[in-house]
Amino acid sequence: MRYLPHNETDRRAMLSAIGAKSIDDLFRDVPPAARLDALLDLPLHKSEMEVDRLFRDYARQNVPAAEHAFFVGCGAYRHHVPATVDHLIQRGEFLTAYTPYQPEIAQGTLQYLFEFQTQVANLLGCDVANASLYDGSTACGEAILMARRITRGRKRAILAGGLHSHYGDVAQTMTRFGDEDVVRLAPSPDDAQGDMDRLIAAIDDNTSCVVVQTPDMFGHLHDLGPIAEAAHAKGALLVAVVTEVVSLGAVRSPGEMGADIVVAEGQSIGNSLNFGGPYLGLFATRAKFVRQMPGRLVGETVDADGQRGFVLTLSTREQHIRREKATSNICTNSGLCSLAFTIHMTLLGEEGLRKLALLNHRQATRLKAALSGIKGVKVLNSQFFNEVSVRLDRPAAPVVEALAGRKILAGVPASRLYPDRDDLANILILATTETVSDGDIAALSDALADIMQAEL
Amino acid sequence: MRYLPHNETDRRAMLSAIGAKSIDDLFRDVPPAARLDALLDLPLHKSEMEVDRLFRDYARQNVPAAEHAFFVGCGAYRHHVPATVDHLIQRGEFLTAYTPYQPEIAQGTLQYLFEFQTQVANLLGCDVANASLYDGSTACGEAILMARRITRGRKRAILAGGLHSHYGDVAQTMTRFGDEDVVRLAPSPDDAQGDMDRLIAAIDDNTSCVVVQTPDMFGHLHDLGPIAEAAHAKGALLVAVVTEVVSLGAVRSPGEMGADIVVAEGQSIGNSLNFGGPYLGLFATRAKFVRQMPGRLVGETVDADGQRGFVLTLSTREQHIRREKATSNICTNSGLCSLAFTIHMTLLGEEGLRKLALLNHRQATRLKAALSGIKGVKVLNSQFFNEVSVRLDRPAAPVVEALAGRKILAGVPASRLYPDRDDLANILILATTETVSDGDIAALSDALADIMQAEL
Amino acid sequence: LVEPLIFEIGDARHSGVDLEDVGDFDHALGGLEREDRMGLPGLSEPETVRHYTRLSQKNYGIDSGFFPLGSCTMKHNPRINEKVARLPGLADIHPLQPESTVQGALAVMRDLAHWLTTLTGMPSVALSPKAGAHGELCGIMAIRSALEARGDARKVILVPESAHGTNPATAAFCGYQVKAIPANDDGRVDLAALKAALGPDVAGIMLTNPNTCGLFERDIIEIADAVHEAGGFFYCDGANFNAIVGRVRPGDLGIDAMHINLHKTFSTPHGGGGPGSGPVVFSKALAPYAPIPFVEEGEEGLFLREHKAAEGDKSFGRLVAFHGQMGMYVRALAYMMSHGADGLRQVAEDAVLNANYLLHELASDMTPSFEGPCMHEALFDDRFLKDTGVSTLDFAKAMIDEGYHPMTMYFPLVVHGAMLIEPTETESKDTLDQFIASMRALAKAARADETDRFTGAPYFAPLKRLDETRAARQPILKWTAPQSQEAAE
Amino acid sequence: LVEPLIFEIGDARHSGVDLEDVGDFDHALGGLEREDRMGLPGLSEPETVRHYTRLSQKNYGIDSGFFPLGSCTMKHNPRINEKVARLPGLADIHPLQPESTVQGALAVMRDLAHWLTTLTGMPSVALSPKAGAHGELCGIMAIRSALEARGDARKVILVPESAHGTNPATAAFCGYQVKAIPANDDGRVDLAALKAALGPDVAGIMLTNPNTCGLFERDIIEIADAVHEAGGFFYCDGANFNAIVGRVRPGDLGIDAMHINLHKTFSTPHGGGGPGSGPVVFSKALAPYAPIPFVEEGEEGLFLREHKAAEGDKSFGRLVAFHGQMGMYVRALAYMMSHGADGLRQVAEDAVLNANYLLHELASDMTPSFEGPCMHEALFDDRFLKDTGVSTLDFAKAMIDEGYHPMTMYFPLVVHGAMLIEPTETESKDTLDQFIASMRALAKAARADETDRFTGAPYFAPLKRLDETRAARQPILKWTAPQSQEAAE
Repeated sequence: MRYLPHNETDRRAMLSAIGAKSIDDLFRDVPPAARLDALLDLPLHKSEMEVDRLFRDYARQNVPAAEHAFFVGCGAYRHHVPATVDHLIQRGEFLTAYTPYQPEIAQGTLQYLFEFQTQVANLLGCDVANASLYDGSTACGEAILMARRITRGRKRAILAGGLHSHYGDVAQTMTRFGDEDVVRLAPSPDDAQGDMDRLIAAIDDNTSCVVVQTPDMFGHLHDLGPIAEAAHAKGALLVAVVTEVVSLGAVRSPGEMGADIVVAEGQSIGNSLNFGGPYLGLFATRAKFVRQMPGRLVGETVDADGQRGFVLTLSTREQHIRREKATSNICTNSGLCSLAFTIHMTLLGEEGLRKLALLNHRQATRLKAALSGIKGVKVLNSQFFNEVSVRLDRPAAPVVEALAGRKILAGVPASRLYPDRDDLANILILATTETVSDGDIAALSDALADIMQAEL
Repeated sequence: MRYLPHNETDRRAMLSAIGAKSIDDLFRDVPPAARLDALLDLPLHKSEMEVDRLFRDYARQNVPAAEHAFFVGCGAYRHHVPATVDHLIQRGEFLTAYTPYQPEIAQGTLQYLFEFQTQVANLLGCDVANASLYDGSTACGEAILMARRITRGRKRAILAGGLHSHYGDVAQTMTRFGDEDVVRLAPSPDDAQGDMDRLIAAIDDNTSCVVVQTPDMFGHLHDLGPIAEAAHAKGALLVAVVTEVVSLGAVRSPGEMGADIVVAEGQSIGNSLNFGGPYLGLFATRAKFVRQMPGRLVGETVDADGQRGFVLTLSTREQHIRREKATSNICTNSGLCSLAFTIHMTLLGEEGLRKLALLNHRQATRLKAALSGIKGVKVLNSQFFNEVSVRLDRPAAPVVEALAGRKILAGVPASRLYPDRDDLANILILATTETVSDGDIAALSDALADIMQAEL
Repeated sequence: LVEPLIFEIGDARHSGVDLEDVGDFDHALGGLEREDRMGLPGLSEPETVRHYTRLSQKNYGIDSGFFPLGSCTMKHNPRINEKVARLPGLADIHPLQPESTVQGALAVMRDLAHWLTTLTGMPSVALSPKAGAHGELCGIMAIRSALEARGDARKVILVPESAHGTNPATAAFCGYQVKAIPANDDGRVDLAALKAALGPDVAGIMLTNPNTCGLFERDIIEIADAVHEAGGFFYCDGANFNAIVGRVRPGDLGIDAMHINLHKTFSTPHGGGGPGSGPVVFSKALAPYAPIPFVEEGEEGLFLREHKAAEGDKSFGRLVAFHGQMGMYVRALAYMMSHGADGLRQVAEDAVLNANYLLHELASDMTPSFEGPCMHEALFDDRFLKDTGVSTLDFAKAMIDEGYHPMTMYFPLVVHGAMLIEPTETESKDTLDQFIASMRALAKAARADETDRFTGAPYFAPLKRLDETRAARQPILKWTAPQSQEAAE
Repeated sequence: LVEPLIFEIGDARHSGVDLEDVGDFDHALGGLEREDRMGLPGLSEPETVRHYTRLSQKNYGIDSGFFPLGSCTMKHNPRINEKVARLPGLADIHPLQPESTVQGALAVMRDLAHWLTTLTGMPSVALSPKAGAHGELCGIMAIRSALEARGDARKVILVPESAHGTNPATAAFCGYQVKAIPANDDGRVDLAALKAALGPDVAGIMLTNPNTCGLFERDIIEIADAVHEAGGFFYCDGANFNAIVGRVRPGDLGIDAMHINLHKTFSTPHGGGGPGSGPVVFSKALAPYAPIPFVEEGEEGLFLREHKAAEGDKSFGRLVAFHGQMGMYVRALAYMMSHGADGLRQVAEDAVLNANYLLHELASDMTPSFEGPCMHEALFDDRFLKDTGVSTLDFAKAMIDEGYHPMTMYFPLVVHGAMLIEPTETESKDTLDQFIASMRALAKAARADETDRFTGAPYFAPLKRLDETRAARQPILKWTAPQSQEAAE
């Protein structure tokens, strides 16, 4: 066993030192009825070579994004991550470290988290950010619960129709056993402004927060200013959700537009698609709300010699200190994913991020132009970042399958997310990033035009 | 430019500090006729994403070994290298270090080289080993030159017929402009013992050394004892060559059998195939010859506080001290490849290496058995390690091409190495390692039988 | 050497990436263009590599040395797992690609589920929870859902005093009152007190087993029976599954739900605080309430059940966007396959052997809190430091100077000045022997009044003790430019 | 912390690999089974990772900090190059696979050759030399072959005093006598002395340009003309090509052969001493004598010319088994493509700018050996340390305590107590400014008689100065078991 340093000689010597006859002696507290004598019915140990082979077999049964023209987004985005990022996060001192509870020998982790918090706060346009949560969807749920704590007595969170459907589902689950009431407005991809109007109309005196995603699940960009105003006028908070953080290189930040809590999925920067996880929850808010935040926070301080250093702080919010009175039960965060984010963001810098965002946006405008001329295809977005929705003259799911056969992964049919809503069956959501070439766009539009020519 | 930290502001500030008007000022010593004003006719800089894509395109035009049943050896062998090895050698402190001329901050490199030298000396059965040379073929050439220095006045090196043809070619090149005379015996894959007999018969009083490879290029294992005895009786040295070091886990070491200098290609342990390079030259000899060795040596010493440490030593043999009187002109060695070797060897340990070697040997015996029954195929080896040669009833090269079409890379036709020797045209050399499964062997023998049934 | 912050060495005009020129085009951002200065400095690639390399050098990981952090299971992280997790066919796939294009990924999830259910002897597993605490949430939600389904509005969850903080926090998150159960003198749940606490208002119990004192709950089957008899459910915190994997199946102990920290038992890297992954296994009674999604086998291959069926579906819903921590599934499954049924059993045995070896060898110089045998970790308290002027904290910081990461301190809360030492199965006897010698020497030094060695420790670390009070009182949570500099810009 | 040797912590009975059981089978080893104890200790995987991680922590690399090692061009090593070099399609291919299965690999070689010949303005390149010194061998062999082909048995190679040691060693290796050419007061070849040395017995000259004093040989075209006129060839040591890439083509200077260190100019990692790669570009006169193999374009795609044609082939033969350093070709080509024609020119400009900036800023506190401008490196001598009791070596070791790798010392030999500083283009102005401040402070300290700070340096390194004399006098070149232990076994 390559990971187990003992051989039988070692084991015998240790048992003998302990004074145990056999290893079974040490398991004597286990009730006899629960002791397994035989091996479980699972394969025996394998060499590294065999394990490698087995996983290459799994991998071969998937179609990696790089092999196709690739337009799948909808909450997870394929960007080019510099090789430097993955190299650095694999350094053993980062990879195999624990949560930095011993700051004297964890300044590496603590300092990058402090850099991360600053980057996130600045990017989202907020005063403070935490050291990450699991992902965007759970961060959104935590934001709703936090808004509930801040607006004591108010019990209703209103979710805009353009919020990613998984985020809405998660919010419902996370509030299910509390006294929070979650109202989900219906999605209306053909009427982005109507979505906002209905949201504003729904705010009442019992509203703790409204939750708005921008760009939303269908790619529409929203001006959060009017919503913030409306919410604040009624004493409610605005929770803004961003699932594509690269957009913030080009688009005004939610904080600047008046959001009180901003949550985001940070996967786009530094992290791979990974079939959905691990991802990176970003969470930022106003300074005055900091003691109501969930999750870990790193703060600056000094050591015994007066040297600057960093520590985990304000942990009286957290479960390991406050137990049932904690702001959240969260313990583990997304440490390594936040390191990847921080390194990639450091490589980009402000100028690089702006340019990257514009490249993404440019490709989306080209995609829109390419799709607009196709019969039976109507692009729904007038303002967008790197993702657009189209309404087809037929159900989208079979079209996506047909395009997959032509080496094009054409995006997400809305029916994948809302299987029960017939009004969305013809909607297809397509994303473009800097990894999508003009050739990819041409391939898609040609193939789609071809398919759409067929009779319904 | 992602690798260049300056922007134009920085450059202007620095030029101004220097007192130069423009960068051209700093190039004023270049004769005007040789100054390039325009860019050369080459592509402009590319993003990392584009570079990544271009190299994936190159890679796609090759057939990696993992995708085929793979029997190609003949001086380079495909083994499974644990992922740990490649992880560790990529640590920046190893990867981006220079030659350890400053021992106070290079103990990492120096200590692993000391471990490497010990492993190599023990593996090859010698007193001392150096800190690596470029590869097996140049190590062989250096050994011949060293034997010449030791046996002053003797001018003839005799190379056995089973020596890898590239090694023979390199030996001829390296001695071409000295007064050394290299005699290459003809290859005789059908008559391994005859090769040795002719070698022994050729030794005379002017012979500085005989060079024998085991297992030889055709897979034959040789007992070096009688050759050592014959060489020593005439005052000549025995240079042993090993191109598959894994064999030494199962086969008696050349040192033990009486070789005076042992050189080997170390690629098999820790290093990938890499289309032929970088590889790793191993070089070991008797203690009394150490001052005639080429290449770097690490020795143990103490520091100013009396702590054990390691330094480059005996450098009066080397070019940077002795200039034209050095034992070799070599400077760079294969540092990182030797680290990979050392780590892999440490993971294996003696027990692991023995087992690995036997697995290799077992698969070769199975290959021999599988091939032996095929009409028109004659296996030539009676004693071998992990490689055998067969004589077909037709030229081997087209058979290899035909098998490649069936996803089988069946080995090396001897004509690839000896295009002018018609007597070798039908010889095919096949290797098996632990990466060759029984299924691969069956696939090969079935396909070969199928092809051999066709009329000539 | 002090490493500055990126904000102090970079600026907005530098970048470490090259991108194609964007050129002019008509924006479609609806006038929402970002115009503020973001305060995101860039560094060239060489500067970035050096900055984060140097930061890493201020960290201690498993790769750096022995990391005996009780309750955290800091074991070796194999690199083959990192390698296979990065295969493009596993890392470069999107969670919403057509299922026909991700059959291999779904097979990984199916096979991981098979290993986990077989190892635990439980019929079902929900893979999606993102970490241990998230798994607890998943388990307690399933319990509450099951109770609600039978119209049973119980209000209380019992939690032993020795529990992880996540346990009461989770129960409270799900709307339960938390009632603490005391420990007995053996360091285990006081069975009588437990039974007395049970009643029609008790939804269930959250118990860690082996518990946080490193002991196996001898009465666990009786506990399970009592809870079930009272109409409640038994949630087990599986953080310590490493101690029993392959030797005890939680399913045989009467457990209804248990999360498994893939980063503890199955060696996915801790990464300085995550990402984790916390699948939850369920008994037959709770399985119908488990969250979506699930991988199922259909006629055209594997597919994902991503939505609740319209009618009669008892699942409590979705815990997270997409399908959970695929990257961690791959690593954990690679680890399981590497060990196999035989190796995983050996894991538990060696982990327990190592802990008992430490417990035995250190018993004369330190004060074990309970009688052995322990399971995978050894608990000591601060009685051996009595009257020395050295606290548990001081003792732990002095370990840093010996080249070790400190053990877990002041947890569990049930003993005074707790020191919880978990060696894991991946440490060699040599390492343990050196550690034993160091700890004995430290204990002797404490008793010999070498107080400075402790109260000033660590001496050989990048920083000395940090002022945590100051950090909390005047929180500085992000970098801001010094005034003078800002004014100048 | 002292890290023991693997021989002290491992033993033959431990292993860090798992292999399939071999079982019984009939050996065919002809009775040559190995029976001795090999003395190869094994470690488990976790122990191995920790051992080599800790060893690495005793090393200093470019990633650790500034590495101003003159003549060595220690620049940033991009990780994308490491990544693409490990693509299975490039790393997991065999040099003797059928050419039809390695068209992409041959294309890499073809494209690398195109970049190298275009950048140097030379018609041909031999890729196979394994390192710079090997490239020198290749070049001088081609020269000797060309001379022999015309029946001209010249015996002498001229080499300037300032040359790398490999130059005279190479010439001697090829059977030439070496004749040294002195430098003039400008730090360049003394043209008059050179012309005087030329004659019918001179096979050629080996000249480094920019030279090892960091200066461009102003008279280089005149030198080339004189050598050619005397019937000799001009070999250029291309170690310093980094200074002129994209701004000067060696082909325009009259050079006949030049090696290019891919690990210097094109950033393949130094790796603690290799592997390198040293392709050699040739003029039209020498091209026919270049070694095999070559990549050529045929009707069925690319192929390798691996053997000399039967008749009339002037190639001097094969320098190495297989086709050279493919792994390095990939990295170097990735580096070239990343920079492009524009970026590579910028490389030279920034390298020269950085060196001149250092030369200028340090001129007042240290003593530059020659008038500027310099090219890519700045040469100082020890005049500024006169009467301080501090030697060049002491000064260099004190730099370690400041967090820097020392500069190159005592080379080139043409100035006293040389200190050769090469910043490379990948260092930022910030880094240079900090370095300048450190060097000034050190120079001041030396003049202020703070001698201890130097003669005892380094104070903050894993070890203090090592006894090199002892190492050479009683060489211990491998580990042997202590007597007592061996007897006990």
